[in-house]
Amino acid sequence: MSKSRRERTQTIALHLLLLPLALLWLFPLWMMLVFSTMPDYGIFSPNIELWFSDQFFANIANMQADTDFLRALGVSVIVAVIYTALSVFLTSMAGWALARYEFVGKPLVLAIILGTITLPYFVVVIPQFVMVARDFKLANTWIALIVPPLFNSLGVLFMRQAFSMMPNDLFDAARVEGVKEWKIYLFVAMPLARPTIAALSIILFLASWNNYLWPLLISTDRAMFTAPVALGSLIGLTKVSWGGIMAGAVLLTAPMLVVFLLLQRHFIAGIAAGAIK
Amino acid sequence: MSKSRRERTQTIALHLLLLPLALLWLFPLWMMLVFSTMPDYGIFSPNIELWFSDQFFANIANMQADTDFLRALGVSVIVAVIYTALSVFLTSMAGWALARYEFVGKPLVLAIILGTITLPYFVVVIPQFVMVARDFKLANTWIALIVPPLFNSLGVLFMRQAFSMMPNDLFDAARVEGVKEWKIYLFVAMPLARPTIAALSIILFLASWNNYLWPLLISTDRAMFTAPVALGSLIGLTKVSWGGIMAGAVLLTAPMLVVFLLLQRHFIAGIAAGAIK
Amino acid sequence: MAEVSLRNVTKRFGAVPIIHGVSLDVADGEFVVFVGPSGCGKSTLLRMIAGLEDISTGEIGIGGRTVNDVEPAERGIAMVFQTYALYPHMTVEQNLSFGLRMNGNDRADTERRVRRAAAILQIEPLLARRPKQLSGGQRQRVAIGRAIVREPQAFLFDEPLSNLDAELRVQMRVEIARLHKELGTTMIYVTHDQTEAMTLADKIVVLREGRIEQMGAPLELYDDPANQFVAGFIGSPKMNFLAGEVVQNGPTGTLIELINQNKARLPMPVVAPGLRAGDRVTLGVRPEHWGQAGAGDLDLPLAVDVAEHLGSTSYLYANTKSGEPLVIEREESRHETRRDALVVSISSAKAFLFDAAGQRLR
Amino acid sequence: MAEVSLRNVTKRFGAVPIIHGVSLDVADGEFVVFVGPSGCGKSTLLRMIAGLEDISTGEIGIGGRTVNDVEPAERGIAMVFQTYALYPHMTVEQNLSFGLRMNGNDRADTERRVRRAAAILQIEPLLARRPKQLSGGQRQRVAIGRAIVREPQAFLFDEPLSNLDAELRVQMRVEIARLHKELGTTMIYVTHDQTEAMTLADKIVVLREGRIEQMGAPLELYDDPANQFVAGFIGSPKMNFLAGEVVQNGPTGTLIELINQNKARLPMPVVAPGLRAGDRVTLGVRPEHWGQAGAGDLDLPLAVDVAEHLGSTSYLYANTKSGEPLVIEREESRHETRRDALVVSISSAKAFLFDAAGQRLR
Repeated sequence: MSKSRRERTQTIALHLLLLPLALLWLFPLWMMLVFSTMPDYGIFSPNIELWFSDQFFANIANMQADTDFLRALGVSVIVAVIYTALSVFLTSMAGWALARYEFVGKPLVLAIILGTITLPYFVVVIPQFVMVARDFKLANTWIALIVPPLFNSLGVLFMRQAFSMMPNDLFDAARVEGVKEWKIYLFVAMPLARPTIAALSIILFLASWNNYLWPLLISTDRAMFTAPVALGSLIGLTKVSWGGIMAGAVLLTAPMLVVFLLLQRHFIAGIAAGAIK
Repeated sequence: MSKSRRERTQTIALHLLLLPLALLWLFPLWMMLVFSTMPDYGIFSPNIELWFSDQFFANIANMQADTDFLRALGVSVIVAVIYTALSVFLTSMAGWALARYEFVGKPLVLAIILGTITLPYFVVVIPQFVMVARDFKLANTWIALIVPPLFNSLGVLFMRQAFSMMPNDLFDAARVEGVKEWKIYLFVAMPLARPTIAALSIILFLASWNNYLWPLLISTDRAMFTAPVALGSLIGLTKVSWGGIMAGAVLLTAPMLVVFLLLQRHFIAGIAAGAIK
Repeated sequence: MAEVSLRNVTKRFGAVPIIHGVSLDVADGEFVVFVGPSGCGKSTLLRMIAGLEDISTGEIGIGGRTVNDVEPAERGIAMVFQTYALYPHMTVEQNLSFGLRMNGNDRADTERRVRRAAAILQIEPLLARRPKQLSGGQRQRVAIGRAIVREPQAFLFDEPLSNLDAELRVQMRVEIARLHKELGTTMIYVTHDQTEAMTLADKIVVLREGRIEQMGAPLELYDDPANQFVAGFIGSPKMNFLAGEVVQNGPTGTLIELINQNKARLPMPVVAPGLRAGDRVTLGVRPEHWGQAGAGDLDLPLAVDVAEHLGSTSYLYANTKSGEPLVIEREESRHETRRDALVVSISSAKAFLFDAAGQRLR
Repeated sequence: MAEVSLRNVTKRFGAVPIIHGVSLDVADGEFVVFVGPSGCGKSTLLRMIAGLEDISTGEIGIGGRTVNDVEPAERGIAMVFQTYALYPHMTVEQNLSFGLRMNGNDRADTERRVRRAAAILQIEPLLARRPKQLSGGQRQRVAIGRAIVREPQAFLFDEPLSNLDAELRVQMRVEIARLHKELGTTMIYVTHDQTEAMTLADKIVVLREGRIEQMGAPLELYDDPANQFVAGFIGSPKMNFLAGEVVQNGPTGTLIELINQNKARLPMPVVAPGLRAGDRVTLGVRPEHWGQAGAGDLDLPLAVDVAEHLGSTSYLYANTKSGEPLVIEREESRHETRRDALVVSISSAKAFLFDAAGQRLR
């Protein structure tokens, strides 16, 4: 058929254009996997090694010895779970308030929330550190790890969008039936926002899981290291164990990747559902 | 009216709940502004200073003397502009291909693109650095600053979503009229995606503007420092100029913030338009 | 069950008045339809009765009690929304029982009411399904069921059929009529579709721009419209209007001359002391009231433009010699085609006359 | 201008056949309407003619040339989409000229064609507007204009009126009829609305599940349907069907007995040698063909359930004694109300008979 012939030509042309870019961009990931199986010096070998070696488990073992990586993974899980649950709760409440009610100063509140999106994190983190560590004396606590990053502007905007795209008739119908406002939020709005909440939870969990700068600053006690911080601490040692770091990175990333790929349908649906309708 | 009375009660309750959180979260921003006007030691003063001092311009002058901050701002602008233009072009092409064509391996391509969202940047950055700096010998070049971060998974997904939500009839109508495929992309699809492109451009520009880790690694030559790297370099000096850093951070952030708040309508519309419809 | 009364009800959005002092009474058990073009305020009025919109001035009473400050849930009404407004994440059964459960209603009573509503609407087989598994007509039925479950004193319907296709609309219309006869509850129904108004209402309220143009039984409005707006709005195809001029006005009738129709004159049995020779008037003739040539009081030569033969009925779209388009309805007439010449007659007994302001002259 | 021909055209999605060998001819200048319920394949068929869908087997010809492998743009057709498919970011003028500009058409010629289309459709005042500033009817007109600009050999319309409200639909329907008379171009029009088919078509093609059920002029299908499906699909309100049984079959006629109607018997002037006593048949009576009591060949006592009085016409929804629902159309009849008893008659000359498989018995 002429139609499919034409489309095939187009597709081939696009592939030829995009393939080199995709390679340029996937290559580092491949190298990460390769490095994680090499002895420490491998990364600096004068030849570029493109295939796996056999030191993966050795690297893991070294790393566990150098830094209590399993414990750090545990801390990461606890922080990420609590952070995600609390943050979804708070951002959805704020989003509900911004979507449903008119109040004095609402445009200002919206502007501030939006404005903070532009701030680079490394600019905010220093005064935040000063406040939490010095003024509140909360360094090396769970609260310090979890609470300061809680308020997520994009999350609030996301939830607001999801709520304001829900047909108002639904809420009017509930009002006519005498359902209280907080029950409307809890039993009508929240269940309907489920796809958005799912996508937001994934994003928030990943953000917490991958967060490096804040836990690095606030946790100086080895017992409160998260996994990325534990990995990073290896760089500070006299002999930097690159193989161990790469192996740890694989360990850190692999479960997320698997879970995420399993959930990808929900994630795409949620992004779509969240941002409109 | 009973209606507004009831809603007012609800609103007040919500405010009481959310206000402390908002304060906790806005406080660091306030402190950043305060610190930027203080002499260097101010940040470590035993009293918590809550109001502005008068050293802002002195801090700026010191910083310009320590590091060529204006030049670094120039580098940042050039990198961000070129990066944004190229990235919008590439992500929109990839998004178009993924939205419009069926080809072998499409689910795999989608899965890889999605999967990379889960990767923490600090995990990718090391092999990327090794590849660019050692294998390609591109350290301290414009290409190294701009090209490696080009491919943006979320951007591709965003553009794909925007394109696939456009009614197919539009493209069919153009086909019946004999319009070539690349003209359909350029003259029908792209203009319709304008809100999404606007939002994506803002996000990409900010990402480039605020990027710290990659330029820090790849630019060791002072002449190729971006503004965040120039600011960061102050920390390495024997005497850390916190006032200067904070003043520089304000300088870095303020124009973005103003522009962003002016464009916020487009941004919200674009996020909505991009993610669905 | 209850009567509903509105006394000088007005509504402003900011400074813009939307409803200009509406007063009307809905008797206990009556089926009243608010009808009008979009933007006439009919939905706003309904939402004011429901308590979903504040009223600016005036008084709304339900069952003899003033409800201006009463929460929607306490007004004893139930509402059916245009979009159905079913909770998508609940089954039909949960949709029906949601309001009762949330208000701590007795479980057995809730169960009983849900069963009853499902039986009335014959949706028992659907109880376990979710809204998206239902067709448009089934969704509409569930939405009505949710209203029945409340056992309200009055039902409010906000354009409940406008999201359904033509065929289903006819079917659901008949079902709603049946339901009203069965339950005997007061119903207030909003629509922009004059056919729904004609077929469902005990009393039609025609609204335009926040004002009542006319109230009355359907055939009353059809046979005896108070003004040109109502005459044109009620009836399908629309009434035809021809511009005319008063030639002579006497105590027993008025002689008018049609403008641009070759000085065609028609005596109308209208006594309007205010009219003077030369005053502009409008003559109205319903599509089905054009007679055969010579059968009426005035013959009008036409040229057929488009002829639609639907089987039992034909619609002829024709132009007068001066180009005005007219619609003619004919039963069992299948011969006219385009460009055919056609002569129709106007019978003054079946024609309507309106003054320059659009008021009916009787 | 051109004739369009389909020869044994089939279409499969994977292994699922959607179109089962359709053959038909559209004469030069003819207005053909594809009509059928949703899912009958009518839109797919149109898109196959347009070249937007591949055909699995068979041959499509336009203007005498086989176009199976020809790009849509080269087929000499123009298409009007259900969603209008106007480019939202262009003005009306840019929408009209887009295709010509993109193909490097001469600028003066493009200008001329756009002016001509705008003049035909009376949309000159809208040329500078964007689609979202237009009403539904205006958008539809621009979409048609974009097709006219191509000066095609055939127009393809895909449910062009289904996004318009009832009143506008009637208006645009008349305009499309007028346009066809004016341009004289071949038109193929897809709709699910039998009224549109009846009023617009020179020839109706009734489709069901990818097969042609019947083809013919509108009143031909109305007066002489080939089977029960076409009989039920064409005509509004729908034809009434009553279950019956053959009592006696002779060389001059057939005597049938209605089931559950108190052994009511009706002689039908149908000669069907294959029928035997005891065979199931279905009797069809159009709503307007019920006679007054005693006027026909068989009287049927009914109870009125809902009566709709629309002014010139009334629809009575009634039940037989055994509960079957029937619709009766009456002119100028305003007296029947709910629960009234009513006796109607069936005249065997105006009734239809179908066998157990739904095929017409003549």
